Amino acid sequence: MPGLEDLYREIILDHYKNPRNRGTLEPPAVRSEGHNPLCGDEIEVFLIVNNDIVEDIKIAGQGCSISQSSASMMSAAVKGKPVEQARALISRFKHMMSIDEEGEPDTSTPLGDLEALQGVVKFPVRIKCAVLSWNTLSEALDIAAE
Amino acid sequence: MPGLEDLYREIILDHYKNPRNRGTLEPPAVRSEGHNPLCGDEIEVFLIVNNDIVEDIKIAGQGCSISQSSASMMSAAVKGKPVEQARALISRFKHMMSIDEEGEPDTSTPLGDLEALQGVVKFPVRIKCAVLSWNTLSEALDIAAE
Amino acid sequence: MSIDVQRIRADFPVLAKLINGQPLVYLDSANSSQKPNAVIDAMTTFLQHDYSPTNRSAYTMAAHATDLYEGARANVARFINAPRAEEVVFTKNATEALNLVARSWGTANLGEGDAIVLTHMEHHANIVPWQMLAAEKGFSIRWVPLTSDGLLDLSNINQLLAGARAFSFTAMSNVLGTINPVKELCALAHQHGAIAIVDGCQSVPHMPTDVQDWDADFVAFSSHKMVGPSGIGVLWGRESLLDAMPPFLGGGNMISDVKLDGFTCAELPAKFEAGTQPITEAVGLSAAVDYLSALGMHNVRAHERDIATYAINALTDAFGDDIVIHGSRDIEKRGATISFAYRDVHPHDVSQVLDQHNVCVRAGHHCAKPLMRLLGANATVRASFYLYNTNEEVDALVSALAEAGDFFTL
Amino acid sequence: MSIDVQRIRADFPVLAKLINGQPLVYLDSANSSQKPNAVIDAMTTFLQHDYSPTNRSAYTMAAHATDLYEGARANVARFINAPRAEEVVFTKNATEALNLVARSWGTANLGEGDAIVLTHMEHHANIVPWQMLAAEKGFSIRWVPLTSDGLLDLSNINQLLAGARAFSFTAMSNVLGTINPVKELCALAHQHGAIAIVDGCQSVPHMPTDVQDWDADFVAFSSHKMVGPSGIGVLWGRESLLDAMPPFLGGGNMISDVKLDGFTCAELPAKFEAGTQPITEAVGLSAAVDYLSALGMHNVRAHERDIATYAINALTDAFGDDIVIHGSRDIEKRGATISFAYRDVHPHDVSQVLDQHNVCVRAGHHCAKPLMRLLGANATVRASFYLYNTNEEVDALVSALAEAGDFFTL
Ligand SMILES: Cc1ncc(COP(=O)(O)O)c(C=O)c1O
Ligand SMILES: Cc1ncc(COP(=O)(O)O)c(C=O)c1O
Repeated sequence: MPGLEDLYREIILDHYKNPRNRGTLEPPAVRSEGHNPLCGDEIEVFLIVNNDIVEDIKIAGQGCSISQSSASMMSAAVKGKPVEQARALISRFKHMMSIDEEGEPDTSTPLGDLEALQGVVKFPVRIKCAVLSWNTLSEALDIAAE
Repeated sequence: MPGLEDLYREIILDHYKNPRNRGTLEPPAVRSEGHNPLCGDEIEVFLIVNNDIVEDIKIAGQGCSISQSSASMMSAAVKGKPVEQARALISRFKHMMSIDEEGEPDTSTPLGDLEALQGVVKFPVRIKCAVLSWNTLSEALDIAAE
Repeated sequence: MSIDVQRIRADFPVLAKLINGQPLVYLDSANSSQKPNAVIDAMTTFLQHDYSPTNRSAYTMAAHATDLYEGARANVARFINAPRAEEVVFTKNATEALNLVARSWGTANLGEGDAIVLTHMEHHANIVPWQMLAAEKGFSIRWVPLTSDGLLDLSNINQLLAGARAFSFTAMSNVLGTINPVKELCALAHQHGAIAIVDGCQSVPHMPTDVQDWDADFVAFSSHKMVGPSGIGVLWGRESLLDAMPPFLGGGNMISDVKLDGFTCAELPAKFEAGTQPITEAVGLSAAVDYLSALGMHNVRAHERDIATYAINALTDAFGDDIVIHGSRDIEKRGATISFAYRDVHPHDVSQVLDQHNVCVRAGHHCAKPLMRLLGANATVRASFYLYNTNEEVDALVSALAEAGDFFTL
Repeated sequence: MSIDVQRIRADFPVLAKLINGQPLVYLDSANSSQKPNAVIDAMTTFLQHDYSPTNRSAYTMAAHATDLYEGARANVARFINAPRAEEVVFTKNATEALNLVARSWGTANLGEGDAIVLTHMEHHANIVPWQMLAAEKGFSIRWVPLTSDGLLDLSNINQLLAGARAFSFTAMSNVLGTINPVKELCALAHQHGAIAIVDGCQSVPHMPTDVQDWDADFVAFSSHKMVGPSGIGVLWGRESLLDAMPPFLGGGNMISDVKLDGFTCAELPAKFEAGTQPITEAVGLSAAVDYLSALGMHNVRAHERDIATYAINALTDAFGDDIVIHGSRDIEKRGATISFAYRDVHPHDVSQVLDQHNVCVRAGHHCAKPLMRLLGANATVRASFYLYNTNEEVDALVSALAEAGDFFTL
């Protein structure tokens, strides 16, 4: 049985306690919302996309250490990056979480801190926590593209 | 295990092959209809009640030897009898079939041939067959009393 | 290649049962099948060691039970070649599955002036839900008639389907044994812009199923007829249709959020699985699917083709004109479910005499009263054979039937 | 008199399970309970020797299975003191039972301008079916609020019930453990001409039930929470109401006759039992009822009163202000289901640490999101105790919690 240290790496607890990009944005920022029906976690992603660049991102909502730290790391990773790169990262992250995405992941964008979430795969129940914010970001990007 | 002879007494087979009071009656005779959802048996009872006497009764429908012979014996037993006596017989017959009827049966009306159906009790699945026409008669008496 | 029936029989503990020293002859599998040790043991082991609620709690045992439950879904999807596991919805039985389609798809898609098409050989489960909805919504029901040998009479099918929204039909008759041309019927439905709903209750247990090859829109079937446990059934549906449908039952698990003024639905398949699911039953169904897959459904069908042939010949040889076997004699067009009338002995009486010899058949209307009316009977005797039945059991049926004949012509 | 927990534990094979050499501490029974050998064996034996369809075929084995199935019904009726066995309808779970009432009674009795009353502590199963129907029919839903200690706030109950057609409430909260005054609530409903619908999911497994003493109109509960199998639930209803209701699901068994132009319903209880029923599950439920009856439900309640007291004290002693236990501290007003917040550690993280010690609790919204919003949380940790839980298991919970505290404040 994998131990708690495999799941709760220090960097994860750091992002949990000191979440990056926490807050909300006013329109014209787009907003999308995700739920984890299993544990009740809720996440809101606010996004400003300009010229295909993620100009700003804010995260609101409540959740467990895994969902919150994942969201925090995600926000740090995509902020200021081209939309295309953000999408590639979503796909890469889901691959890391063993979630069926077709094809091979685009590894051109480094995972950085996100690597620490790799241990989540050993705790299948928590994968949904880790992925929640990423699905919500994906939706927000769709809305922004409309 | 009880044998077939316990169920299919000769008198039963006789009534099955030579059913009494077979046919239909035109209004003002009342009519009621019963189904055995288990086996698909259908029975129709036609009834003329005058001055609280069952003046005439006819039986139509299709069914197995038990339901048909029971109907035939029933028709013979109640024809020409006071309604009250018919009702007492219904109650007595149901008692014989081990069907919960409150109180003690009124044994003033003799069962006659109907006694032969006693063996049905050992074949619980067939009780519904035996009782079908009696429930239908009971309904017809209710309609006639309206 | 055929299957080794004696080995199969050893897998089914009930078949070793002796009643008054005589073996059980179970010929009622179209009603509900018996269960092999593989299924019973899977359920027992789960209950003894691994039982836990699914899709709710997060501890390891709950995660494991969830994996088994979702694994059952994936296994069923594979068994019927569904494109996606999420399209497989667990219900309590096929009846609930058909009610779900009627109520949920029907409410959203059927109204006054609309029509749907059923057939004269449908089971009540594929009639009554539509009648209930029709009484509310005012659409009409059209009926595909039958030929004299118990096949669908498709001579007017284009007229019947013209303007219809749905065509719902059984893949195999539970009374006549008729195997319908499902793929062709789905194509006909689609040509007329109708969706195709397949009642797979009698076909899925007895032959290979490929919902994609059929190009069906919905397929319903029950675990208990395919060597699986009672208490669980399956609705497979095309994702785009399921996604667009309103929910059916409301409660836990099927929601994404609930507020005082309303709720939002969960994604598929949770959307259609309200409340605590038949967890142990899903584990058992998964074992049943494994059991059948290991045998190979082509082999099951081959065995049933053989035994149906043997049975029809044996009954005809023994009783000639005294027996009327309903439905088709063409073995390619029928399964091993054989309904018949025997002299003028009432089916219930036939079944009673057979029961004295532990020969278990069903006597009745088989939940297909409209078909019964067509046959001009209010009941038939039905002997239905499955993968564990033998020619010797056919012989037992024949000799018990002979006794019934003797008895009722004293 | 209390019950002998060690003897009871020996009846539940899963409780002997060791994970990494450590015992399982199962504190999730409010979600779903474990099963004793008596239940597992009853099901296994039935599947090995006696399985047969019920209420359809007429051979001896089918008659025997029917007797067992109908015997289960009578047994359940006795367990809740129902006046008549026919008033007990088997469903797939409590959720279906509540949907049945909402859809069938509700469709016939609720329309524009009508109102029903629910409470803020309801499970989604007693909210969503009403919201679905309300969206169709246009009636309104009124809500009984809660006091700060998690009891129903009845100060405005007469206003809320004025003109209402139904009052549907849980007998015990699955989050707070609150035991509601069911008898009083039924009387209040009746005073206002409303029917009283009781969600008995959390009370029936844990204390004596007397539907006649309650004077309720409907009571719903699930087998899987009362040491019985998954895949079966119960709706008890007053005969006069059930009789007057339209059917719910359509299909086999629930009909008296079916013609092309319509159908007629069967009598109770068949009218509400469409299709092949959870037969093996009914046999298991019956064994569960026997098991609980032999222990005595008063004794079960007494044991849970004791363990809840011990647990609340132990948690408070160990963690003081670091733990917030939701709901009432009055042991006469609560069961052994204990939801809490622990420091600022998220429930999901708490549950993860507990899981490392095989302590199984539920972390989440417990299918009661409206209540969660009142509590100002999107999740709680819930430890729920049952007849097989011990004080030592409470101690295991406490020490695992302490570790969670350490871990998250490195
Ligand atoms: C109070 C309450 N009502 C209803 C339900 C629903 O029961 P089931 O999921 O068995 O349908 C539950 C349990 O989940 C419950 O605790
Ligand atoms: C053709 C057909 N459809 C539907 C059903 C209903 O299945 P269930 O009773 O398992 O819901 C049956 C079996 O009874 C059947 O044979």
